Amino acid sequence: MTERSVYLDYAATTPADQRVVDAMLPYLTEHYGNANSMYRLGRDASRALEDARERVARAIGAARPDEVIFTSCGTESDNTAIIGLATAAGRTSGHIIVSAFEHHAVLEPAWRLGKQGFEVTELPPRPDGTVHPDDLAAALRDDTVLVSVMHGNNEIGTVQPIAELATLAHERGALLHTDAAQTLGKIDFDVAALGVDAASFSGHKIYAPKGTGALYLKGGTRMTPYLIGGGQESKRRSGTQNVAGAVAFATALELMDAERPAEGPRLAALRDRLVDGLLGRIEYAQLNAADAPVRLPHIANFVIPGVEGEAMLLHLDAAGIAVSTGSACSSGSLKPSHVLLSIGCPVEFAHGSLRVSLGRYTTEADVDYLLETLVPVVDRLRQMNPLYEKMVAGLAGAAD
Amino acid sequence: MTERSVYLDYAATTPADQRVVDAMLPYLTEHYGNANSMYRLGRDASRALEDARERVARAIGAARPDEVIFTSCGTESDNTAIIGLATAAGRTSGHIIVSAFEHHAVLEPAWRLGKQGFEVTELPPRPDGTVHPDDLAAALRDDTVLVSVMHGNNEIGTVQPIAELATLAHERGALLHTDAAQTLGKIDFDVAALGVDAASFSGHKIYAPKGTGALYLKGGTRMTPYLIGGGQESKRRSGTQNVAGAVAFATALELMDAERPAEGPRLAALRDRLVDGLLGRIEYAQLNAADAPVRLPHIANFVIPGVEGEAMLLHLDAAGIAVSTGSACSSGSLKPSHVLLSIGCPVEFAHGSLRVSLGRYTTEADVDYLLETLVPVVDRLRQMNPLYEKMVAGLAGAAD
Amino acid sequence: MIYSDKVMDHFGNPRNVGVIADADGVGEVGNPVCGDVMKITIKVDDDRIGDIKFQTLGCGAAIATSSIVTEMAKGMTLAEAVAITKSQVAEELGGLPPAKMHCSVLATDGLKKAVDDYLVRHGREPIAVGTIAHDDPDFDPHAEDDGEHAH
Amino acid sequence: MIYSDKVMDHFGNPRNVGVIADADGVGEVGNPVCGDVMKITIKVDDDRIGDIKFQTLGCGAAIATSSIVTEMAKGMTLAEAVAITKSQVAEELGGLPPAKMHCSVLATDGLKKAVDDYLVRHGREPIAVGTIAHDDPDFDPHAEDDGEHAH
Ligand SMILES: Cc1ncc(COP(=O)(O)O)c(C=O)c1O
Ligand SMILES: Cc1ncc(COP(=O)(O)O)c(C=O)c1O
Repeated sequence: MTERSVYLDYAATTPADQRVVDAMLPYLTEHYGNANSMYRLGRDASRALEDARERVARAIGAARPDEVIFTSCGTESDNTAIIGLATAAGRTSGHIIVSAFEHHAVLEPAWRLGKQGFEVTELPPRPDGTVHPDDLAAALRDDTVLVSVMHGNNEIGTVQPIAELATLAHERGALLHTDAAQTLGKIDFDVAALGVDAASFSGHKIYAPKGTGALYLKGGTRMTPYLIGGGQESKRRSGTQNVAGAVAFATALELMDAERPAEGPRLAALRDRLVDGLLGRIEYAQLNAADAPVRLPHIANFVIPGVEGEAMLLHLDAAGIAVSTGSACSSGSLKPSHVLLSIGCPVEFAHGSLRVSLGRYTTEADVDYLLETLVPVVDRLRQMNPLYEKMVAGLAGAAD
Repeated sequence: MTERSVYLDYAATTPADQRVVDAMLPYLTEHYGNANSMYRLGRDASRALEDARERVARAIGAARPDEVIFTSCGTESDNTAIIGLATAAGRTSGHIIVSAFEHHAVLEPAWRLGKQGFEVTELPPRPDGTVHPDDLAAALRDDTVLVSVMHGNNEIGTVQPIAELATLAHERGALLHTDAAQTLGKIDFDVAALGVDAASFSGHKIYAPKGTGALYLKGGTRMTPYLIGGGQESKRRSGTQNVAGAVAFATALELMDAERPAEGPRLAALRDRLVDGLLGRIEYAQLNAADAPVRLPHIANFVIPGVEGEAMLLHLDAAGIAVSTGSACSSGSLKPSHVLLSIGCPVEFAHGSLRVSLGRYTTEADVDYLLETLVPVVDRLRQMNPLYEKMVAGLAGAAD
Repeated sequence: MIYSDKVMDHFGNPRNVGVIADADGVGEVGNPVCGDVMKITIKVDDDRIGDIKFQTLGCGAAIATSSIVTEMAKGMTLAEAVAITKSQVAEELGGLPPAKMHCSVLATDGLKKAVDDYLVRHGREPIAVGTIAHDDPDFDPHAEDDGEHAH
Repeated sequence: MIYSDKVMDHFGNPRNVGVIADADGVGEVGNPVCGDVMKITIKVDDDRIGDIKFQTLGCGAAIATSSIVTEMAKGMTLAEAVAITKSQVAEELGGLPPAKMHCSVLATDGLKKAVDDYLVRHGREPIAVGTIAHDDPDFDPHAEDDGEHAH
């Protein structure tokens, strides 16, 4: 319908940056050795891998390079951390706390452990979209072995007070893991300042290729490895190392960090333009977790009452705009987002959520185009909604 | 020391073929969508992914595209198959058979299951380097749930009679998984002809990038997923799909298949030249598993008595030659290869093994250069061996 | 998940959208908590569906199935209209993604409700009752869902 | 696993390779089942190591540590020679990969054996006995191994 193409779903995935691709390419065809081989080609690969590890370690403030384990994605990092830390040293029971709005890559392994002898508490965030330290303090028990709270939420963009949470967990002898897939490179991220024992990262959220990721594991922390076999990554992640992927990840992270001083404020300004513009133009629209003390610069999540998310997304798509809805990428499902429900968003509104996430190539014109396009789309869908008038009456009533 | 560079370790890893890289590149920077997103960029990604899946399914003779699950490596495929099939439908006990010379990516998960309530039999291959159907028949029990026998062994290159083994397993109600990391693309591979329930593949053995892999899972076979989270790959492998990697894998496999009619015989001839040349020039050298009924065209594994493998490897490396020894890439370890021990190779000889593996860019000149270079290296190391004369006397005595 | 061209056509240009002011029968199914609601209004002429209009809050498939069901039903006898199955609806649209098959129930149920409403208003026996999935208190429209979670 | 330049130098150009025909002391440690064997022969002059030669079957580190230990020991008193520790050997080589630290024991043990052999031959008390790791029947040279498996 249109030639225009506006990508506003950077929290779902990012394009690989050309500079990242250029950095990795030589390791595909030329320096292609197996990093475990002793001969020159292998040593070259090993050096490139260890160099990438050092760069990542430095970027995240790790004490030692070997605290960084390269993985294949955020999901693998999360699975490895949750299952590997919980079952370390042969442990088969204990208490685990995960926040209720974790990504499923954390929730699913926690639930699996819950079926295998562990006890799992799902800690709800407050309506401001933040896990409150007092709530964690109340949930911690003497037998709590692991707490996992994501750093930045992928749907609503709220940032958790990880340093405080880590201190509380440590006071009770529990480890703290944080899923930092959405924060790495986007805001300051320093494992020492946060005091975490483990953190998960995903390459394709920071302009590295899909199929790359990393796990920070604090030196001395015991963890049962998840992928097992050849014993690579100092026995903590088997499988021939993806050297090109590691180089890409390190390069991408350094670019994020180098550009953040300018890029962070730029994105935050674009986001504010978006939020103001949208709330000003779309009646009854609300920003989710609007009261969050800290939020990511690039994610805004709205409820647009009277509209169903997928229908909105499809109309925007027809105009060349890529955004996400509901459970962000639960696009095949009508199940409302567990994240929105966890912060008290009513189910009927959760079906009409809109996540807009900005990135390296987003311009003011992109944001304006979204706003322009969205207004008639919402009007049209509301007109087709048999309950819209009733709903408006209710909203007006509630507002009284 | 030399400018010459001769790579003869294709079984450890391969360079990514430039044609494969060219095919995947657009999916990194241009068609970078998340395959789970509904908008155009996501649909394009999804189409590319499903197209890759279909191509792989066709190449391996799968009945349906969704029998192919993309993974991040051979290790992940193996771990997923072994643990996922053994524990399918909540099973927590049962009998598992793995051949004793499996890759550690199969052995380690089997051992882990062995500690968690399963009983594990390690089935030794015969001295010809082959798992004999009679031996499997004898090991199968009524409670055997899973048998895993690799298709082609990565160290000695012997090919197992998988079709017969699968029939035997099925007769006793067990599933059969085969690790085909070393055979896919290199010899005929057809899941229907082999009758397997699951098969593991690794991209970097077939000129696709490291960090790619796939798992064949026969339709209707229950398997507990290993990486869990967003439910991608029809809930069988979570993690945002590496679309570029899937395209690379499919492209690489098609190239292997297209070129095999010429390439297979070419490699076999080179291998025979190598075997004849080496056995003719190096006294007491032996080809491991020389009596194997079927062997891969590109792998030859020798014992060179009186020589330690790593020392040999380092001298060859100094001459620009890349080969592997012992437990192939246990380069950091003096532990002798479990594969060689499993076929009855004496420990002292196992320390002196040499694996040469040929590939797409190997020439006759490469093989000849290895032979030329190897002779003085072996002489020199034998001269430094305090026991060599005693050993020769023993070998001569044994030959009487 | 990819919709067929025909689904996208009916979603983008839905037919028969609106409300018939002096409708002979009205059917409303679903609720906003489930994420989809449909309202069908019909004019009946000689036991045939003369005019038909719909309003739907719901996903792409919900809107497309609503649209196509109004096209299919127009001109049918009441008996024919209530006999439209969800598979026929899906087929008419060139197929639906597995996770969306349940959406077609919304459209057929809405139509059935409207027909029964007309019949009851005229003191006649309802003919669809008992075949309306949404009347079952245990009905879970998403039971067949097979979707993926957030990224 | 990457060896230092000095390890590679001693591996590629080992010093003092061979056997002293009329040696005053001979030390042999290790066995082919473990993958490494070393033999040291020494000439002793006034309780100092005059000449020293070695033969080694083993990995790069085994050969390099053998070579350097002969360089270190040459000219030392017997007491000094048996006091050479495996860490000194590793240090002298600019470090060894962790998985290879055990190799330096081979070299120091071989030297100790040769010295004791000389002493015993001359009716004197052996001075290294008790400090030779290879004499311990439970000694496992690979206990510290931390290597990776096959690819
Ligand atoms: C917070 C969070 N955790 C984990 C993941 C999973 O990462 P990946 O897709 O790399 O497996 C994502 C994104 O998908 C995410 O946003
Ligand atoms: C037979 C076999 N299985 C599994 C693997 C593991 O594959 P990957 O390195 O892709 O994890 C390899 C190679 O390393 C192999 O040769």
